[in-house]
Amino acid sequence: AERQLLNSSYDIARELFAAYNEQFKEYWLEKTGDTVTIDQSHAGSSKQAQAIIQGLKADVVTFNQVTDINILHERGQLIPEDWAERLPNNSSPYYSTMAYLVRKGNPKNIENWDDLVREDVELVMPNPKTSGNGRYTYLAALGYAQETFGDDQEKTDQFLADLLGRVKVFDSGGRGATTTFIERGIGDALLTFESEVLNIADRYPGEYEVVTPKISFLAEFPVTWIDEYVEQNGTEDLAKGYLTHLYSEEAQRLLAGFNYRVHDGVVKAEFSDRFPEVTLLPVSEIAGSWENAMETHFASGGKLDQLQRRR
Amino acid sequence: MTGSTTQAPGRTRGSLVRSKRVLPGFGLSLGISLLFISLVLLLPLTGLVAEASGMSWSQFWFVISDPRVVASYKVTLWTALAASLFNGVFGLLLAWCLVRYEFPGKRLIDAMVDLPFALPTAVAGITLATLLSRDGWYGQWLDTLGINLAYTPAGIVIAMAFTSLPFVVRTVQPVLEEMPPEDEEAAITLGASDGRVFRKVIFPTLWPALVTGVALSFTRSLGEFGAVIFIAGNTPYVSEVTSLMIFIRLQEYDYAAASAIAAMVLLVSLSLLFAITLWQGRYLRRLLGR
Amino acid sequence: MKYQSHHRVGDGPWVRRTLVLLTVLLATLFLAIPLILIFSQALGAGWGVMISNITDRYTLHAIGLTLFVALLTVPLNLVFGVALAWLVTRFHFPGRKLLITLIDIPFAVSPVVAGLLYLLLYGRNGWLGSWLGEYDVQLMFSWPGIVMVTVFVTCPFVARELIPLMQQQGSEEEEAAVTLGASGWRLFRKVTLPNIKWALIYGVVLTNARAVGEFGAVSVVSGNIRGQTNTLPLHVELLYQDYNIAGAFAAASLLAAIAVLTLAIKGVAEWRQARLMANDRPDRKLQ
Amino acid sequence: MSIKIDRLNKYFGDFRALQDISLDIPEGRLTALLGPSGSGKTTLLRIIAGLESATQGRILFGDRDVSQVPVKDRNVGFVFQHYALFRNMTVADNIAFGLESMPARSRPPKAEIRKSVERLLEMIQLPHLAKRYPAQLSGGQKQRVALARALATRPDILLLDEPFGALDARVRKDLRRWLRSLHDEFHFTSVFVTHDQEEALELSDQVVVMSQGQIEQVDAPTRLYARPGSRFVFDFLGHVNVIAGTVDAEGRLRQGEAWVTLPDAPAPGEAQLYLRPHEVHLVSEPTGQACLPFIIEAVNLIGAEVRIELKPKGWACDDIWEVGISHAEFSRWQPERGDQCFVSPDIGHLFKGESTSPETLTWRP
Amino acid sequence: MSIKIDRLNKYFGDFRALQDISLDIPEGRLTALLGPSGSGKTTLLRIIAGLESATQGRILFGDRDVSQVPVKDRNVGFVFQHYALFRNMTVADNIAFGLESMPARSRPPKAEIRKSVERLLEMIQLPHLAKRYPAQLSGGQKQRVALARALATRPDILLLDEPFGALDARVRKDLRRWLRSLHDEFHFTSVFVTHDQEEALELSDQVVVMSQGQIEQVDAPTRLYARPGSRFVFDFLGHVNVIAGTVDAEGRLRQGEAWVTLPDAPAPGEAQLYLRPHEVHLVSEPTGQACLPFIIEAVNLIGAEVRIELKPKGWACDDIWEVGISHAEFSRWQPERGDQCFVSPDIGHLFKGESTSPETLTWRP
Ligand SMILES: Nc1ncnc2c1ncn2[C@@H]1O[C@H](COP(=O)(O)OP(=O)(O)OP(=O)(O)O)[C@@H](O)[C@H]1O
Ligand SMILES: Nc1ncnc2c1ncn2[C@@H]1O[C@H](COP(=O)(O)OP(=O)(O)OP(=O)(O)O)[C@@H](O)[C@H]1O
Ligand SMILES: [Mg+2]
Ligand SMILES: [Mg+2]
Ligand SMILES: O=S(=O)([O-])[O-]
Repeated sequence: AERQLLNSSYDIARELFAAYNEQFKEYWLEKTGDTVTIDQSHAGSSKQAQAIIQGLKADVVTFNQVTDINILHERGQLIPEDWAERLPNNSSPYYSTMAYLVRKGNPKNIENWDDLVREDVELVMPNPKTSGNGRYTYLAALGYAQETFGDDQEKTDQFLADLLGRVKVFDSGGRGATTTFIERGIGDALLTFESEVLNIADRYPGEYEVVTPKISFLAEFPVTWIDEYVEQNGTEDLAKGYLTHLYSEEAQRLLAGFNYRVHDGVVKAEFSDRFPEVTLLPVSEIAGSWENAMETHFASGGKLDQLQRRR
Repeated sequence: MTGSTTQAPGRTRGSLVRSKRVLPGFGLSLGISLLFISLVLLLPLTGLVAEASGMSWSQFWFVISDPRVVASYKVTLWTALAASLFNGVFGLLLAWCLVRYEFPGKRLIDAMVDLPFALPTAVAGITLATLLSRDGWYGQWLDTLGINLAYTPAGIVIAMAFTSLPFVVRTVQPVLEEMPPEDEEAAITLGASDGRVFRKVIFPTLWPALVTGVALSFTRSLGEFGAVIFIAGNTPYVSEVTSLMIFIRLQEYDYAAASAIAAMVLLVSLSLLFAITLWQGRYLRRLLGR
Repeated sequence: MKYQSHHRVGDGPWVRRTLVLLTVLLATLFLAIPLILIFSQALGAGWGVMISNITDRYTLHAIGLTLFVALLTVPLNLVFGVALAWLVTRFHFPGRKLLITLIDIPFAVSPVVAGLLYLLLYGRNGWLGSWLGEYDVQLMFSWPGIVMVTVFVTCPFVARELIPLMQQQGSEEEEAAVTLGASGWRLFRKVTLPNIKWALIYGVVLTNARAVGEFGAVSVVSGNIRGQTNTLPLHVELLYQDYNIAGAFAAASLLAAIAVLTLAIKGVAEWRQARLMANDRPDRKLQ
Repeated sequence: MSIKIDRLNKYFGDFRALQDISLDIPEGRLTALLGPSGSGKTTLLRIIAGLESATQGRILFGDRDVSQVPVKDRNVGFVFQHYALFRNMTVADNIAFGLESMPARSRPPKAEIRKSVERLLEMIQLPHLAKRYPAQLSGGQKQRVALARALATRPDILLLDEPFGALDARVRKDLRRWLRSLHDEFHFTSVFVTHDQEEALELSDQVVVMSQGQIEQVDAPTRLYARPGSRFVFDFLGHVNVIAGTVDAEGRLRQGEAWVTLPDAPAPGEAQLYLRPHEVHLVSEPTGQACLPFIIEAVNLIGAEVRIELKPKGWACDDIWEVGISHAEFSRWQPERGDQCFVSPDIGHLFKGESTSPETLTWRP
Repeated sequence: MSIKIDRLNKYFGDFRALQDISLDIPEGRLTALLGPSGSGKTTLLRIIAGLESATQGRILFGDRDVSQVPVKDRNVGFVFQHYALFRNMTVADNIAFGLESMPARSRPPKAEIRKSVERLLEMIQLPHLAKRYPAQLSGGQKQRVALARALATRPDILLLDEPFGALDARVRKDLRRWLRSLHDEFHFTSVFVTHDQEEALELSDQVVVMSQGQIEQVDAPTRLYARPGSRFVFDFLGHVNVIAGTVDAEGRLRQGEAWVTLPDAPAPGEAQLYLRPHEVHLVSEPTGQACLPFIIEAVNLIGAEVRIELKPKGWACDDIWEVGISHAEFSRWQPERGDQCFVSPDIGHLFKGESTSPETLTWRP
């Protein structure tokens, strides 16, 4: 039979899911004999979440921010509260971390977070207010600062304020920041997902170098199906199948090929030279929880706003 | 009949009888217009009002007076002002040359003036950013002069100026075309120099149209997002525009706050336009005696 | 014996040359070069790449959707624009000025906000949207929503073109037609329409250009589903996000080409209208 | 078809443009609405046509009350000052428009329409211009076409709003004469608006003089000229010489050094005497009837008569006096600028006190 | 200051708007440029002002060749048909504009400018309107302000392009008279354009008649009227009655049943006789001098004289004939529409063959 599925995803995952969809279609055909048409919707994941709340009838979401899935429960009652428990690894089949892209030969000699606050360094990163990507970078830096300065709140704040002060361009999204860094030649380091950084390095061999700091943030890429809509669309099995298959070795290899870190042991080993071992701090260690992180740091008037206040 | 009518002149009866129109289609065109305006323009605005009015006054105030938002007002106002003033000058120059002179490429330039209307704003933004970036066609040039426009408020000004240029040209142009040569000639026969004639005779006539054009350009710039976002740099307190603040509130799922800020911008824009309509009415009444 | 008389302001050869030079320079830098850049970027990797970019399945679909949206939007706004212009230029009634001001709202509202307004109203949680939802009608995240916001954003153009012209022309010809016994439709078709034809075309052309190019408002309500609700401007962004710069500019160059075509049509329309008006006043000296 | 206007009032907002107008317009005649700018002529005409609606009052065409009848069913022809030709149609199409707008059942067949148009083109003497567009015509030609267009549907009533207002003096004269002969031939009921008294007097069978939304006088042209009913009409219909003064016990009107003996010795009091330029004559000495001393201000030799402008001497008047003498008399007398002379009245019109209607006086020569 | 125009030519593209114009305009006089529409009047005036440049030829003000002098240094005052007042300035500011535009070294001090403006406002009799804007003035008032504005800088030459063209007949007459008296007082050299022959003849000291870019005749008004130099001037200056026919051996001009005996028996051949309406008289029988039979077409009782329109009987002419008779004569005679009558000439102007200038004939009564 002909079946249809709508995957609502974050903006830069288009090629990834285009590839995965092919893989999945074959798998599903073999398994059930059904042909599947998979529609892809890509935009900033907050915008996607809003669209779903306002009635965009996506069957599954594959986001890059946990909060954007949480909101589907909070605002829309479209999924249960414990959605993260429904699939392994907090429902995130792959993850990444934050890394730096620096220009060839690393002229500013940037190795770790403390190098980024040097006077002579200019940074490019996405806006933490508008993109999860930016938020993760912020949290990664926060994690580093907490590790380094312990309980000294003032120093931590100072460090973060300095870091934000070094940013030349805050693009509204990850790809914008990349374009700014690559195409416009702005900045000494681009702070973004490791996956993105590796992609670029692959794309422009020899022109850039990748620096992964020793301490960084565990950026999970959560997925779930939208209970309300799969019910309406009659696609529950398909949606679940689509997401579960992400955990298969075959899919994990595909994901790793797109420079995402994965959980599957076999694949992990295969790609071990690409993903150096670093300390990845989850949100719970840095800010307690996502709710807490959003509230204290990113809400209007929160820590981020205070730090960015003009001095 | 006569007894009562001397009592109540015109008013009531007048409005009754006036509904008998000579030209056909009053009902139909009124119906279509009202239906359309209500459904397309006003109904959606109720959403904005409803969202914003869900907040208490102090919440509202808190949202719109957030320092970062306030900073974005300043940035937006200044850049929009600069852009619309630039357009005031450049648009006037363009309109002047298009109306007054013959030169090769005139028709081409005349046609190109509408380009910013027709081009998607995002494309405009990307294009301008590409041009002005450090290795872009203009950027590398400016770089050798030590000037950097992209990712600064100057970039915002350029994007805003680009997208709203047609407003000025297209409002000034017809007025210039309609301006009778006699006024100028009269001034010249009275011994006035060109500069003086322009200042004292031509400019006052152009002034209302120019102000309208600049105001439209200004309000359009206040709301500009697509073109600006690619070239602004978006540094907090320096190059964040209010549209971005609205966008951010949306990202935070804070519709009420987004509506509140949007309502502010809308209020400013509409009151500006309305004030100008009023002012212009008075100015023109003096000029035209209507 | 020849000399250049100089009786209008700015007729001096130096003033004229300077101003024209400045205009040409600014227009080139500010208008022409950006346009050229779009095409040059699109062609950066050669014609073949550009053509394959354009004939990509999703690009083709985006083109189709965009044209479809324009096809619905333009007639709607045409009817509205003509009705409104007729109403405010041919009749006096209380609230007339207000109506004229109201149609400027879309100019004063940022397109993103415009999209938001529609989303708030017609979305699943909006009061109209939830009501419509009960009947299983969904307007947002499908083409009707895109059409609706496009109509909103482009609705001033036709009316704004027509109102000044119709005001200037006055209603004497229509009154003459009425005294000759013409009924409404005949009067409009035979007398009014030919007189406003070119302005109408210009309005339609601008509406079309803006409808084809609208990004901000559409992006909010589209749902961004590739191959379904992705319009050409959204597609440009999408390709841009994919690092497919050449593809993005190829799609953008299509939009720019539509813009250029639009402007060409408009140029012709204006020229025709100007000729009509000039014919109209044979007493007016040709300068 | 005759027109009857019954206690018509028209307000624009609070402004009363027409005040209690009652008027009978006889069938088959040319009636002129004459008055200064803003007196409400156009408004009245448009109300008759149905292009404007009255605030109060009735309009009857013959016996039929048309107050509520829409324009297109009133069967009137209307000619606009600025022609209002359809600029996108040829001359022939313009003329055919009314016929082609008729409802299908009463509309003549195509061939017949073409014939009518040809006939009308003949009538306006422009058959060679049938294919032209209005923009390619001169003003006078345009106005003829407008007339033919209005007449095509054989209206009961023809209404013309300053039909010659936009034309050159010479063309205007030609067209006026042409309209007159057209009217003599077809005898449609016509009402035309003008603010040119010469035009009104020359062209019409009946003149309605309007002022500030009211009717001042309705009369045949010659009567109107000979017996104006009010100061306003007097002033409006050509030049008039005025002396204001006091009537003394002997029935003499006096002011300063000037006096006029009034026939039939009216009661003493304030009075003004109105004298038409051709109803007085110049004399070199005061006569027993009048002593009105003047200094010659200008002598104008042009045209059929010599026009002499006079400044009062030893008394005062608002406006200069004008007297017309024949060329023969002029040759005999050779008056020059600066000469002194006297005026002696033949016929005069006396307004006593604040009374609005004059008494006509005749002096025996 | 006198103006001398020397072999002036003006081309607009290929079109020759002025052809070899040479003309002397005397100092201190009012000169009228009279001609039909498109004859080049405005073009000539604008070239004198410097608002347009000649293609060939020179303009001298006094002895000074100003051909190369820009407008603003020519010191001319220019008055436009549509006033061209500065809408954004008050009446006082309009009048002061010229003075305030003077170069700093020659500009009078502010107080003096204010005084001048007050004086000019007195002169145009509008001191109470100093603070008004042009839009708040009537046409006549506007034109007065335009005149004051042009005169403020004490120009050597005053140029006026149809200054009264846009005004009502009555206002026009007032303003004409006022301009005349102003001119009599100040004696500036003035040139004004008009296409109204009455205005030209009444107002000016010298009339330049133009046609198709050429000068037809330059003369004082009375001479021009009495002795037109060409058919064109004849036609253009008021109505003229024409009979075209053949002169026979006895010196009789004949056409159909009509004939006129010409004094001084000219040579036989084709000829046209031009007769002014007041240079003929009506008779009930043919006289020995002429037999010109007519049918009365219309009788017009209005004004100083009775105007009678005549249609030829037994012969033909292009245009209707007009004859003016006095009211007294009319009362005696009581002619009516349709009556037959005859015309007898007093003074006539004979064009022989293709000759362009007439010979004036006088008949003994
Ligand atoms: N639509 C209108 N609204 C308000 N006032 C009007 C309107 N039409 C006419 N009036 C006023 O009514 C009065 C009479 O106007 P109307 O046009 O009838 O005058 P008119 O005698 O035709 O003058 P004119 O000779 O200038 O054409 C004027 O004072 C005019 O201002
Ligand atoms: N700028 C111009 N370009 C081309 N032709 C012109 C121009 N100005 C005037 N003409 C032509 O020159 C001729 C003379 O024009 P001009 O304005 O001097 O006539 P006029 O005697 O003032 O007529 P009117 O009484 O209509 O004002 C006309 O045929 C006119 O069309
Ligand atoms: Mg009128
Ligand atoms: Mg002229
Ligand atoms: O259309 S916008 O991109 O400016 O929102």
